Amino acid sequence: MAAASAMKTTDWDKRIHRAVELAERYPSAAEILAFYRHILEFQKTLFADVACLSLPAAGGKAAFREQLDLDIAVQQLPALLSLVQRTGPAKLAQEAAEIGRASSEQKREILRSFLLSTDGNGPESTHFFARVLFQPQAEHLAVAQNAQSVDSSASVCPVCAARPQVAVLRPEGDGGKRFLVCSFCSTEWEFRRILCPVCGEVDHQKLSRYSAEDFAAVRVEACDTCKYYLKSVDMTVDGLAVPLGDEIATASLDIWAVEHGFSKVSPNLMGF
Amino acid sequence: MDVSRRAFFKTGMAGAVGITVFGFDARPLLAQASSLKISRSTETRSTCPYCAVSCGVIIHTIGDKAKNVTPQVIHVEGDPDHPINRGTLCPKGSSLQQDIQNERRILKPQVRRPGSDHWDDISWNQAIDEIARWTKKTRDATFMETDAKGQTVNRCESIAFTGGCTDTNEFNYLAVKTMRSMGIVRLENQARV
Amino acid sequence: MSDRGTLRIQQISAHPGPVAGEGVQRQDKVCKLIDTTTCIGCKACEVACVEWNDMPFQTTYFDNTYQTMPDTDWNYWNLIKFNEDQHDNGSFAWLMRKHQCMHCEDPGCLRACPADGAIVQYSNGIVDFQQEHCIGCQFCVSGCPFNIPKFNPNTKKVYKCTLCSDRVGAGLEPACIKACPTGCLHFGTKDDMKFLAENRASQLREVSGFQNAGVYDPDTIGGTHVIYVLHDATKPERYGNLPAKPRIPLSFTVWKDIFKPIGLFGAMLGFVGVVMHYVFEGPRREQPAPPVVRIDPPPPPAGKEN
Amino acid sequence: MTNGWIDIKNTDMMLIMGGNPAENHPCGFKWAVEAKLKRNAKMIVVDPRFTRTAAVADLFCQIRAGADIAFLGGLINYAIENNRIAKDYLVNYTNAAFIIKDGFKLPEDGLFSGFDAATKTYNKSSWNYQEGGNETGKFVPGVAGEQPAHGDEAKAAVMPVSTAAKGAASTPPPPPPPSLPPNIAYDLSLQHPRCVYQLLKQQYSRYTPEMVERITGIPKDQFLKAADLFTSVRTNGDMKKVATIIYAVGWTQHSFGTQIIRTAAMLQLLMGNVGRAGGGVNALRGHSNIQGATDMAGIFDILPGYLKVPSPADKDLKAYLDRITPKPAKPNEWESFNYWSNTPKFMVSFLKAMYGNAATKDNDFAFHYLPKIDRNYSWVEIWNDMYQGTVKGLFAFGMNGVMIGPDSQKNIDALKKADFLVVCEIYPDETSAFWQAPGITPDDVKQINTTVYRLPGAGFAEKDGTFVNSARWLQWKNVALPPPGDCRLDQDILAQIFLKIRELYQKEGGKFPDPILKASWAYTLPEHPSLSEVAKEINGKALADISDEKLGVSLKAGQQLPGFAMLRDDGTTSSANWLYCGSWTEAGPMMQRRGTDDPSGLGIYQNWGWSWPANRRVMYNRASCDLAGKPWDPTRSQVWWNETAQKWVGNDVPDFKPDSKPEEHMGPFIMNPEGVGRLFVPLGAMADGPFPEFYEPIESPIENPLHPGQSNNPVVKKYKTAMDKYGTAKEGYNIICTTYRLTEHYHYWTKNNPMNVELVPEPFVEIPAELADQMGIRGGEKVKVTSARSDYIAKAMVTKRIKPMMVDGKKLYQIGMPIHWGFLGISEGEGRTAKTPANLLTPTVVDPNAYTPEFKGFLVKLEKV
Repeated sequence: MAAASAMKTTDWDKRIHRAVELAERYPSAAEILAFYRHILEFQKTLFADVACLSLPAAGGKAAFREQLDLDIAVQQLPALLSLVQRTGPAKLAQEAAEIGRASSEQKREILRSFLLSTDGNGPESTHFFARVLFQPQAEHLAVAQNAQSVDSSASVCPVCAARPQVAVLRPEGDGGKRFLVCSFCSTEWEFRRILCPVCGEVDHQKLSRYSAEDFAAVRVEACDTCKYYLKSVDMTVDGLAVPLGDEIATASLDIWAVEHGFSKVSPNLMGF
Repeated sequence: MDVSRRAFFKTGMAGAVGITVFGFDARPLLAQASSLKISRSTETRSTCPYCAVSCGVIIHTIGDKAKNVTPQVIHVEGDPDHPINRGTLCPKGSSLQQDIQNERRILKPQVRRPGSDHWDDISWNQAIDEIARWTKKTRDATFMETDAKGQTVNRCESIAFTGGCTDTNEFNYLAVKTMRSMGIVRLENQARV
Repeated sequence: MSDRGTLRIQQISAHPGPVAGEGVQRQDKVCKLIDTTTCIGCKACEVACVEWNDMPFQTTYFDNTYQTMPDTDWNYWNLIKFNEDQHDNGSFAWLMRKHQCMHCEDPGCLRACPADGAIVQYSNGIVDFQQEHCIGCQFCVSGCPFNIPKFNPNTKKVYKCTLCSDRVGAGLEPACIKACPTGCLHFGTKDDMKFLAENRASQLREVSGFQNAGVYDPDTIGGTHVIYVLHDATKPERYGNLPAKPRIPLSFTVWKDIFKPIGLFGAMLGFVGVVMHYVFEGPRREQPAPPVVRIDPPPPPAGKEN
Repeated sequence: MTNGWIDIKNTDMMLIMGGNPAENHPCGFKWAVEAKLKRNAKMIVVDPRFTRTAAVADLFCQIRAGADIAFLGGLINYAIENNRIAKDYLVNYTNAAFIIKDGFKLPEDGLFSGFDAATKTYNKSSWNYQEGGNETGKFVPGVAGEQPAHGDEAKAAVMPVSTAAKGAASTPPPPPPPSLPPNIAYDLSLQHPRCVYQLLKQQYSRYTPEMVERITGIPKDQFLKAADLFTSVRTNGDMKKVATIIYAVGWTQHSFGTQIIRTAAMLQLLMGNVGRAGGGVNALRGHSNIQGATDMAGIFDILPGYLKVPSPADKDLKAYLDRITPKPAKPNEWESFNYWSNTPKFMVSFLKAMYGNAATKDNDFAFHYLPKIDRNYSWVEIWNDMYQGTVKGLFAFGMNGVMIGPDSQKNIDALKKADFLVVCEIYPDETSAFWQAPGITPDDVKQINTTVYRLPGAGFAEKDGTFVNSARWLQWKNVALPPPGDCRLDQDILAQIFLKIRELYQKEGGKFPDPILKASWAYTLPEHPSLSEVAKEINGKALADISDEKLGVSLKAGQQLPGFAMLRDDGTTSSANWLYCGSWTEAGPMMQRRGTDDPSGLGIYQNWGWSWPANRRVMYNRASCDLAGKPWDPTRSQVWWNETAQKWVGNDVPDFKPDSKPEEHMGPFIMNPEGVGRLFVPLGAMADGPFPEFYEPIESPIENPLHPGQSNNPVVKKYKTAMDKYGTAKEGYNIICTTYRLTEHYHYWTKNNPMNVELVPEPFVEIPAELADQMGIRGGEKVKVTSARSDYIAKAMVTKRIKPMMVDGKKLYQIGMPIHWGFLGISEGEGRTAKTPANLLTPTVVDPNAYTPEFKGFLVKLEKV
C-alpha cells in the first residue's frame, strides 16, 4: 500500500498552497476555497499541537473515534468558532455564533456526539465543527496506526471506518491505480478500478465516468445501480493535484451529478 | 446508505435559494455546472490479445448507446490492478488502440467465386446459406459411418476447421461442439504451429 | 495540462541580465535514470514518446539494425541504440541504450543559442526548447556534445526531448518512464536517482561480475539530468558513441563567457548578428566553426552498429 | 507453465532456452528481471542467436539450432557426476528407484529396444517397469563400484546383469500386457542396474562435455561454466535454492520437440525443482488464448480437458473408458492418487454438456455421436491431404494457414484444390487472398476454382469471454465496443452457420444427422450465444439433486458445480471441461475475480481470476515439501502438512489429496498412475523413446555424432508429395536457418498497425558477420535464402550476434529471420518487401509426439540478389 505515507506539517502547507492556487484557477469555487484555506491553516496549527502528543495504542476500527482526545477539541472550539464567524459563510457563521452561546456542557456534548457516531461526516454544521477539530488528531493517529488493508475492495476506511471522500488515481506503470481517500482521517487505501465503492457493482456498463473539459484531472465516477458517485482525481493527468482540495474546487461537478440524479458517497468538509 | 440520507445529501449541495447548506453562494457554481460539457466514458477490463502473458488492459470508451452515439475507444491503459503487468505494456500493447480502430479492418462479407480475380460483396444471409450448403454437401458426400473393419467411426475427413488461439474458451468450445457434432476430425489451432 | 508555468526557469538562452526567479524558488533537481543492464530494448518507451508528444508516424527503413532509425529526429526524440560490442578477448555484449537529450547541467545547446528565450533551463535541470523563439540557426546542434537537437526543414526550427517538461510541470514523470515494462527507467530527484544508480552499480560489481559497472553522469558538463547505469562505465563509447568526457565546443563556452557579462548590449549584438545573417543569407544550412558533428553516415559497413 | 509469470520472481536460477521472453513476452519478463534485482538470481540463456534476452543474461551460450537435447543431456550428466541432485526428492517423488524390465535397451546405436524398421515404429513392450515390489539392497554392486564414473564402466557393470538376469534372454517372452504392473519393483538404494536412475545415468553418461561440444557447437569450457552455474543451486544436495527452466516454441518446433521438453523436465526432477516456487518447467505460450484453445481441445487428438479422442476399436463407452482410464501402478508400500481414475466422470459429464438430454445411459451417453479416429489429422496433415485432394473445405477463424506454413507454397497450392474456404478475420489475410499470391498470373486465377468467403469478424475488444494465459489463469474480458461496419462476433458467425446446417439436415435429412440435430444448443439467443451462458456450461452443473457427504456439498438440480470433485459418471452432472469445473460456480464467475491480495508475497494472487486446476497456481506443489510435509525452503512456503488439522494447507491450493498423511507416501505427481514424476516414460506415452535421445534435425549439415548410422529421429516420417523436398548439405544446403518473432510485432497481425510498422518496417535476414564478409554481403543489401522448398528475399542484417560455430569439427553458420511479413500489410502494400513469407522455406516434417512442424533448424543456401 502506497497509502498512509507519514503525514507531515508540510503536507498541510501543500494543501493550503493548492487551495490558493485552485481558487485562482476556478473562480466559481473561490469563496469556498478561501474559507477552506482558513480552515486548513487552523487545522495545521492543531496538527502541530497534537503531533507532539503521545498516542494511545492501536485499537480496533470501531474504537478509533474513542481514541481521539475530546478535551483538546473542546479547548480549541472557541478559536474555531471565532474563525468561522470571521471568515465563514453566513449560515455557518450564524451557527458558530449560536454554538458560542451554548453552555460549555452543550458544547462538549456536540463534539462528544460526533465521536459516538460511526459515520458522522454529514453536512450538518455541528459535524463540521467536530470534523475540523478532530481531523488533525485523526490523521495523526491514522498514520501512527498504519493499518494495512489486504482487501482492495473495502468500501470504508480500514483505519477509522469512515466513508471515502474522493478517489485518487496514482501512476502504476502506464495506468492509474485507484486509492480512496478517507473523509475523516485522510488515509488512502487501495481500491480496485471498475468497482463501485458503495454497492460493489462491477458491470462496467453501469459504472460511468463523467468528465468535463474544464477539469482535466477530476471526474465523476458514478454507479447506475446504486446512484451514488464519488469524484476521482487523476494524478496521472495532474501530478500536482491535492485530492481533497481538488475535490472541493470542482464543486460544479457535484451540482451536475446531483442534478443528474446521483448522490455523493460522503459530503466534504465544506458541506457538499 | 438509506434513502433518507440519500435525499438529505441530494439537498446538501444547493438549495432553491442558490446557497449551499453552509451558506456559500452557489450561483457561480450553478452557472458553471450548466455550461459544463460532460462526456460519458466507460472503462472496460480486457486482456491484451497478443502473447500469453495476458496483460490486463482497461479500454476507455466514449459514447452513450442510449443516445445513439457510436462508441469510440479513446485510450487503452495498462491495468494497474493486474498482478502480472501492473499497468505496464510492451510496444505492441501500447499501440493496441491502433488495432481496435484500424482503417485496414474488413467491414463486410465478401466472396471470391471460382475463376474470379476479385472479391464480390455478399450479404450475410447469402454467405451463411452458401457455407451451410457447401458444408452439408461435402459432409454428405464423404461421411464415413464405419471403417473397413466395420467399426463405427462416424467421421467426416473432408472438412477442416482451424483457429481459436486468439479467441475465447467459449468460442473454442462452440467450435468443438459444432465441428465434432458434424463428425469433423480435422480440428486444429495454433497449438502446434 | 502542459503547465510549464510551474517550472522555475534557471537559465535562458541569450538572455541579458539575471533570470527571473533564479535562486528564488529552487526546485529539486530532477533526473531520469536508465539502467542499461536491465533494458531489453523493447521500445515501449519509444512508443510512449511518440504517443505523448503526438508525433506523426513516419516511414522508416531497414538499416542493418534493430534500431528503429539511425538517430533521433526532429519528430522522434527517444531512440534505443543497439550496439554490438565485440571485445578482442572474445566476449560479446549487445548493449542497448535509450538515447535522448541528456539535459546537461551545463547545456551546450543553451550556451550556443543566440536567440533570446529559444532554449531555457529550468531550475529542476530540464533543458527545454521554446520553438516560438527559435530562429533556426542550428548553433545548438553544434553546441551539443550528444548530437541531440534536430532541425525540421519545414518549420525551420529545432526540436528535441523535453524530458516531458509539460508532464513534469504537472507533477508527472516523463512518458517513457511509465511505459517501461522491466522497470529499467526511473525518475525522481537527482539525489535519489544517483543513490539508486550507485546501488545498482555496486550490485553489478559485487554480484554480477561487472567489475567496471558504474554510473554515467559526466562532470565535464556539470553532470546530466539523465544518467545511466552502465555495465562498463569506463567505456561509455561502446554504448553508441556516448562520450566519456562530453565537452561543449570551446567557441560556445567563450561566446557565453564573453557576451553574457556584457549583458543586454552584447546579447543584442549577438542577436542582431544572427538576424542580419538570416536576412542576407537565409536560414543557415551549414555550420560555422565548430564543425557539425552530425554528418549523414555512408552506408554502414557490414556488421557495424547493430 | 507449471508455475506462473509472477512466480519467476521467486527463483534463484533461470535457464532460458528455446525461448526469447525479453522479446516475445516483455511484460512477463519483468519478473525475471525482478529475480535478478531482488534475489540476485542468475540467468543463463542458450539460443542460436544472441537475443535481447541474452543481452541481460549472466551467461550466454550460442547453440546450434536443434541441439538442445545434447545440451540438456549434458546437464543431466553433469548434475549426476557432481552430486548436484536432490536425493530424497529423486527417490521418493520420481520413478528413479523403479526397476525396468529386462530386455529394455538404451539407444547406444540410436535405437531403443523394439524398433520395427518396416513401419518406423516401436514395439514398446520392453519400455515398462518390472513387477515385484521392494528390491532395495538386494542387488550387490559389481566390481566396478557403486558410482562408476564413466559410461563404459557403467555399461560394463550393467550389461552382464541384464542379459544374465532370469536366464530368459534367449527365448523371446510372450508379449506383455499393455499396462503398467500393479506392484512395481523398486530399489531405494538406486543401485540396481536396471533401476531408472542407473539407466538414466548410463544413458546420459554418453553426453560428456566433449560430446556436448561436438553436437551443440558450444565450447566445452563454456558448457561447463553453464552446467556448473545451473546446477550450483543443488550444491551438495542442499535443497533450499530453486532453479526454473523457461522455454517456448524454440523447443517444440523440432522433429524431437517433445523430447527436448522431457529432458528439461527430467533435469528439473533430478534437481528437485518441480512443484516449487521459483522452479518448474515453464512453457511461455505465444498467443493470447492458445492455452485455453488447447484446454478446450481445438486440436484433433483430444477432447476438452485432455481426454483422449475415441478410436474405432472402442466399440462402446465402456471399452473406451477401460482403455483410457489408468489403473494405479506403484510400489505396494506407496500410495498413488491416480487422479485420472476419475476419467469416466469427466467423459460422461462432457457428453452430457455436448448432447444434453440426447445423452442417456441407454445410448452410452451418445458416445457414438463423437467421431472416432485412428490416424494423425494434425495441422500439416490437413494441408497435405488438401494438397492431395481429400480435404475439400476449410474453415479458418483467425488463423492464417498460408503464412503459418510450414511450406507456404504447398498450403497455397493445397487451397487451389479445395472446393470452399471460409475465412473469418479482422484484416485482409494471405489465406483468404491465396489466389492473389505473388506469382499467380491472371490465367492461373481462372484455373482456381475455390470459392472463398471472407467474413469480417470481431476484434478482441468487441468480444467478451475468457482467455487463459501461459500460467493457466482464466481471465474474463468484457465488451468495450461493438464491432464496426457489418462485422459480426465470431461466435455468432459460427452459431449461425451451424444452425443453418442443422436446419438443412432437419429439412432434408442426410448422413448421420443425429449429433447435428441433437447437439445441445440451449442458449437464450441461439444465433447469438451468450458467452456467459457458454462459460457456465463449460463449468457444468448438477442435472439432478446430488450430494457428497465427504465434501459436505449438496446441490439442487440446475446448480453450478463447485469443482470437479462433484462430477459424476451416471449422467447427473454435465461439464464441458472438467479442468474448468470451478471456474463459474454458484458463487459466480470465478474467472472474473479481481482480488489483488497476496498475503504470502509469493505472487500467488489466489483471488485474481481463476487458475486450473482447482485454482492452484503452482502445479505439483506437494513436491515443495520434504517427506514429512515441511517446505524445503520455509521462506517460500507454498503448502504444508498441518498435523493438528490433519490436512494439507497453505498459501496455494495443495495439489494433492488433502488428507493424505505424509507417512502414507502418496506421490506428488497425482496425474501419473505411479504418483511420481517420470524420469523414464513407460509404455506408449512417447513415440520415440522412454528417455530422450539426441537426434539431428531432418535437415542437418552433419551426421549425428552419437550414432551416425541413426542420425534422425527414427520414427519421424517424411512427406511424399511433389512439394515435399528435403535438402542436404551435399546439395549445397549447408547453412542452418531458424525463424522467430520480434518484440515489435505479433505474428501476421501488427503488420497492419502503423506504429509497429514504424518500429520495424521490413523483413530481414540475420547473417553472421563472418559469413557475410566471405560472401561480400553488406548490411541492407538484398539476399535470397533458398531451401529445398522455395526461396525468400529480404535485406541482410549483418550481425556479430550470430557467430560461426565448430560442430563436430565442421565450421557451420546459422542464419535466421522473423516471420512477420507476407504479401498483405502496410509495408507490403507500399511495395517495400519482396512479399515472400518466411514459411515458404520451412519443411513439412513433424515431431512424432506433438505433431509440431520443424520450423527451427532447417537447411538453406544463401546468395546475394
